[in-house]
Amino acid sequence: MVGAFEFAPAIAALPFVSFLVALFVGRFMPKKGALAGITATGGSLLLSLWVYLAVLTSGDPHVEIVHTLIGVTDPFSLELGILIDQLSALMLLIVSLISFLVFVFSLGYMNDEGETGLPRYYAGLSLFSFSMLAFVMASNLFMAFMFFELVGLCSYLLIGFWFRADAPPSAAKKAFLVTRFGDYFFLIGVVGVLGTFGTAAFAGDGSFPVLAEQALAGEAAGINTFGFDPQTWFTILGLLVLGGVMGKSAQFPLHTWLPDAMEGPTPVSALIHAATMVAAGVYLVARMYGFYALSPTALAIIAFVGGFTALFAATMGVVKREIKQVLAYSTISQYGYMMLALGVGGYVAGVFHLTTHAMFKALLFLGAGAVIVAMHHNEDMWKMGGLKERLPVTYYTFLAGSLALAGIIPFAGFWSKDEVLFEALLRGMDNPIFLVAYAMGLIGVFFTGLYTFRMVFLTFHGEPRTTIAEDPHHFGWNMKFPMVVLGVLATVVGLINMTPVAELTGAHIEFLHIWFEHGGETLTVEHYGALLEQWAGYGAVDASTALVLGSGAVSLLLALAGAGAAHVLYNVPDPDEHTDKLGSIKTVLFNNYYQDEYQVWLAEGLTANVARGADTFDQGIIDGAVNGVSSVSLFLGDRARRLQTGVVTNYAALLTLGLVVLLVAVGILGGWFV
Amino acid sequence: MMIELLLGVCLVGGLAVFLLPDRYSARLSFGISLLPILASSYMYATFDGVGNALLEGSTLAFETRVNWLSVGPYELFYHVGLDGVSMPLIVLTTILTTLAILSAWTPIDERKSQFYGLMLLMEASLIGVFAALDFFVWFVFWEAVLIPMYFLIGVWGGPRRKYAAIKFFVYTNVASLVMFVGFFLLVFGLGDSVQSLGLPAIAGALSAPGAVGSVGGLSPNAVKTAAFFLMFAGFAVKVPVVPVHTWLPDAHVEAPTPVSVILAGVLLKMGTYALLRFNFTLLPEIAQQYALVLVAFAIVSVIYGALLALAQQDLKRIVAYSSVSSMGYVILGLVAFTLYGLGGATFQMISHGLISGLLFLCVGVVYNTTHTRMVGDMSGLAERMPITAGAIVAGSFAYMGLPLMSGFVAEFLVFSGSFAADFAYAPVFTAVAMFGIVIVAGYYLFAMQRTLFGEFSVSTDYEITRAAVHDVVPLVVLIVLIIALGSAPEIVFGMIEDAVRPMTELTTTQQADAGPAGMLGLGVSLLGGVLL
Amino acid sequence: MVPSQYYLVLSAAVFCIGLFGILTRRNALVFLMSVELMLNAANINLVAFSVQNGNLTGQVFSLFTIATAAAEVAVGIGIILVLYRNFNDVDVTTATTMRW
Amino acid sequence: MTTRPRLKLGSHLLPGLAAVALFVVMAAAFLSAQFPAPQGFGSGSITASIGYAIFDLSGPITSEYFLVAFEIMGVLLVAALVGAVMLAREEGGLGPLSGSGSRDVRADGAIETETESDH
Repeated sequence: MVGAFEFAPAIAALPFVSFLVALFVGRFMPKKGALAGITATGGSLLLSLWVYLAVLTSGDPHVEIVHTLIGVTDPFSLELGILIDQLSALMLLIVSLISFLVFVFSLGYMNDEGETGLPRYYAGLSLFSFSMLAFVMASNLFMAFMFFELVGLCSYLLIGFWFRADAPPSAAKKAFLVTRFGDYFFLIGVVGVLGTFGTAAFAGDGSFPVLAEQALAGEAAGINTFGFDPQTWFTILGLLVLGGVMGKSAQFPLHTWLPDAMEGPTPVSALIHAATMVAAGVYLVARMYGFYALSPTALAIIAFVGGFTALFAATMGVVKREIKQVLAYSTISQYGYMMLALGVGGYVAGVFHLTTHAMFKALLFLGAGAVIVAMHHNEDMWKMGGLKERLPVTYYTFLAGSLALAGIIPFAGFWSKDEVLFEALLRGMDNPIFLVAYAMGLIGVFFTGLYTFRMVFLTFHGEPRTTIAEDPHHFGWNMKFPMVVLGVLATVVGLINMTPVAELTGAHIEFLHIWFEHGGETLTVEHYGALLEQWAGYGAVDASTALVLGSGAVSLLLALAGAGAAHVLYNVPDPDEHTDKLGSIKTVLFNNYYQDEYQVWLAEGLTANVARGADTFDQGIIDGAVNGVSSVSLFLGDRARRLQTGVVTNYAALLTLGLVVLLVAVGILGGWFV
Repeated sequence: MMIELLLGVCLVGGLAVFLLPDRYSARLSFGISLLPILASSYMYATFDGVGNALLEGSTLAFETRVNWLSVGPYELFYHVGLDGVSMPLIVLTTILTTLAILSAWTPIDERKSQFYGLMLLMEASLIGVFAALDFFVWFVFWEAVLIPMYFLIGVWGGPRRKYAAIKFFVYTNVASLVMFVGFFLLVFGLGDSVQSLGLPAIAGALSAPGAVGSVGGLSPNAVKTAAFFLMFAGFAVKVPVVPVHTWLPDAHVEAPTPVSVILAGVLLKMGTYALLRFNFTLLPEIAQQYALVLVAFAIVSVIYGALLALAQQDLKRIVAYSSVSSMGYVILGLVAFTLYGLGGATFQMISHGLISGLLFLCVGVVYNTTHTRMVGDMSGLAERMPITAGAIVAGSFAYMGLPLMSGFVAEFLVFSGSFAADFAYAPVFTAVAMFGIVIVAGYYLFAMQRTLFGEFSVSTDYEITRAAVHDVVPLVVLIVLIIALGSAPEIVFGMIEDAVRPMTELTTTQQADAGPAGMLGLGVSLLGGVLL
Repeated sequence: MVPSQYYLVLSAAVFCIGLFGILTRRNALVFLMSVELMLNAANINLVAFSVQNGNLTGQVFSLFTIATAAAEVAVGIGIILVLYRNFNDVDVTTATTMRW
Repeated sequence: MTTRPRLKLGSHLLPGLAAVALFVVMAAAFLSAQFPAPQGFGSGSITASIGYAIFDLSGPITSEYFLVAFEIMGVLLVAALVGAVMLAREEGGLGPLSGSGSRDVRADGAIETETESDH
């Protein structure tokens, strides 16, 4: 199946073409560029499927250099290439599927609502898909960084799509700036990796994870660790790259941009949260997992930050009023779980959760978008209620997504979250840090159940609380179709990796595990396991069946408890704002633990003041010195010109005096007067 | 003969435009300025130079060397020729001049023929600076640039044009003097071993060990150090390096848009080009010895310049100060003395020329329509001026180093180069300098948010119309070039690499091993210092 | 023969007398006369060194100097006339229009 | 106070001291200098030789020739004569020499310098 790989670059190229088409001729097209985007992403989806099948049959990774940016070989060259292996093939499928559905949904959300500037919207969306697909296919860290940044640009353009209002441009700026701050560390990391290894390739014998491993084993020569112990240096590099990951994947403390990013159109939010920008961070960790596996410190930090973020964001999600805000915090929280999984060595669990999350979160956002359209762009859940009867398709698909998000068996989220927590528990049995991370993740499950069903009940159950909710706006197939597709997927996608069932029955139905056991030698999950065991001290832990089941049962119970609490509190005809009873805690939660405040202070208060101080210094002291030199010379010149009286006699006298002085001086020096 | 042709077309064309009446000058000068583009593109396509112009083993493209006259013991040659560093700069000059002339059609409405004549004259001088290889010829062109620039700022500038023009002229002229003294200190130090002021000859003489003797009681090493720093000080003004940068914002703000484009796009590159040619090619060992001092200048320029840009309200001042910041990267790359450092610095010269040119043109278009440049005086321009707003967004992101645009490649190369440089704590210093990219993002994002987005309003009473075609064409051309260079940097980097690689062999590699603990401590304290 | 020093001292004396006139007087005509004295001091030097070195050029030159002095006086008087016409005076201190 | 003629050694004589000082210095220098004995011209009429030299003829004493200088001198004298006449002519029409014109120039210059010293 060589054919599939030959077309692999087209997976990314098709959306790029549609970007150009939408940008330049979109305004002359019937759907303002939507059709080009749908065609392109549909094509990408088909090609991704083909490539996926090709990987399935051949099993070997496909590496190819597509374009050389800098062809110098010494010290290193900069290339754009593609790497198709199990991980990227899976991710391509997810990204192109979600992109395609988002394009279709946009027909309803944007075109039917009569928005202006649609060519710009579709161009941005196409560029977004292009950047993410290229990022997923990236064969080296340098290329990954490039498209990571482009993803950031697209998010800026799309979050700020409604630029005439004040909030969206501000949110777009914040998103770009905060992720840029993370990318600063990522860039140092990329430069450092290239400087250290002379290559940034992800796969192959000369790739940097392999070289790093050899360096640790003392086998590789010519690796410049800048005077550090290799292990320390690799940890530093890993953490630097992690800076970018934390920015894009909205991990604490760089998560603040994400809730604000809800100012963008809802389909964009779906794309950002499910498949593109936020996913990029976690995907990057998975992509260079062979490198992180070498550094226990970096892994511990990843796990701890992930666990903390999972809990931290979940608590904030409980008190939000807007439906999209709740989903935003749930995204932060869910990516925390993925980080937790990757940090504790659960590579498959992390990717599994990434996959399931992509489905149900895209679904939830599209559902929320449908609700928002129905509510005439009112997002406040307290203004909704009772939409269940009026929007049945939306309700049932949204419910499927919510069950998946909350982690209720047998929906997708249960399987993946259970596996994440199980891996964390396994690791936590040797190391208290991971145990704390696990505990935080576990408590997060309760809050997830609570906020998810609070959202469902407030939106769909009870009595309509406003007149708009009594008679919502209706929408067409183009919004229902993507929701139905994703609803089905969110229900069943968890079946690809039912580890507890496999454990119980002994049947080999852990398809995702099997999938990742194939492929390039240094990219398989076994290889990662070996690395973890050798370098990070993650020994194999004997997991009894009871533990597997117990872990699953605990998380399911907690999720049900959360959902139950929501049921008791909010599934009534006329719910109260129970969170008001929390008093000052609610204020803290509602204000996101004042994270925004200090970051805005850092960005605006502090930096702007420093900048103003620098400006005053520059104008006053540095330029003042320059102008001082100028005024001193002007002053001296002004004084000196007064010698020039215009009276010839004075000139002559000065001349004479000058001559006398000169003669005396020369005479004394030359010994004339002896 | 191609270089003479270029110079001749610009000079004769400039003179003709100068003398002809105003009503022909705009179109005529545009037409004339297309000829150098054609010529330089042809030269670019047929470029056959090898190696660095000043160093042994190089073959120059389009070389002319004629004995001109002798002064004292020195033979002066008319010697011009191109290598991989100067060729792209000449192409940049020709392209930017044409675009600047095109962008002058709207704002310049008096003394047109003089304006366009001076623009062409300046183009000739700039080409001469980049092509000359004999100090004397080079110096004549170097100084000749100031004259048209002085008049262009002083006659067609804004309200404080006299102040700005005089400041510019005096500042850069004093700097030339300092540099001149430094250069001749070096030449006198060489004594009898050079008989000409040709730069290759001097470089050849300097490469011999112990070539420099003592001058006026200074030891040979002191002569070299003094010469290096005098020249550095002289060129630093042109670059400009903090703390001798203050002429730049004033000159930029007062200069008319087309002149700002040339000023930022090409004139600043004279400084870095001269640093590369003189300081870093002639005296590499001094550059290495004092690398930390130079890096400190670079970092201060990057961070301090960016902070200053953050505090500005005038769009032109923002771009002007961010030029200070960007040129700091060039210094950083030069000091690194690695292939990517030097090559990246040269690439950054080209890239910054295009990007800052683009942004100045954008600000000019905004100013032509709204008659204000203050951030607080306008908002929501994207609604009425979509193409210009798009160009501003593109330019700003290019400045922030967005991938697939030339700024990213340039900055990435500079960072990779200096990260692996030989001087102590190179990674830490690089990381600190890289923080500039965050601040750059900050001020451009703030400026864009306030001017382009939000509700449309402009505090002046002019009617806002779409920009004319001849205002938009230069923007599009520059964006295309920026993206082309960003996605296929090989089209110039191959040439640059060939010319700077010999320079990396000038240095004696001495890996200054810094203790990891010290490195971390320094990094944390530096970053902390920068952040606070 | 008379030693050259004496000629030089004579010439210095004549020159300084002329200079003294220029420095202390304000009448433009007196100026002109003083300038003549100074020129002639130079002539004395030329002739003295001509004899000292046995070279005729100095003497020829002094002739030329005298001729030039004549030209200078002609122009000088013209200038004084203009001066008088413009300022109604031949006092050099009144004509200060050309200062800075 | 008796009335008697007073020597007007006012301050206007003060600059004259410079001339006196110059004389003192020069005299001191000349008198301390040593010259060899003057060579003189030996035989032959000096005056005649000068006449020959001026017209590029060889006279009793050899010398350089000065015909060109002589001719130029003639031109100079004519020019000076014409110039003197021009200057001395009543209402010569030479605008720039009129008083008011020069004052304008001065006034402009003063304004120019004022603005420059503003910064």
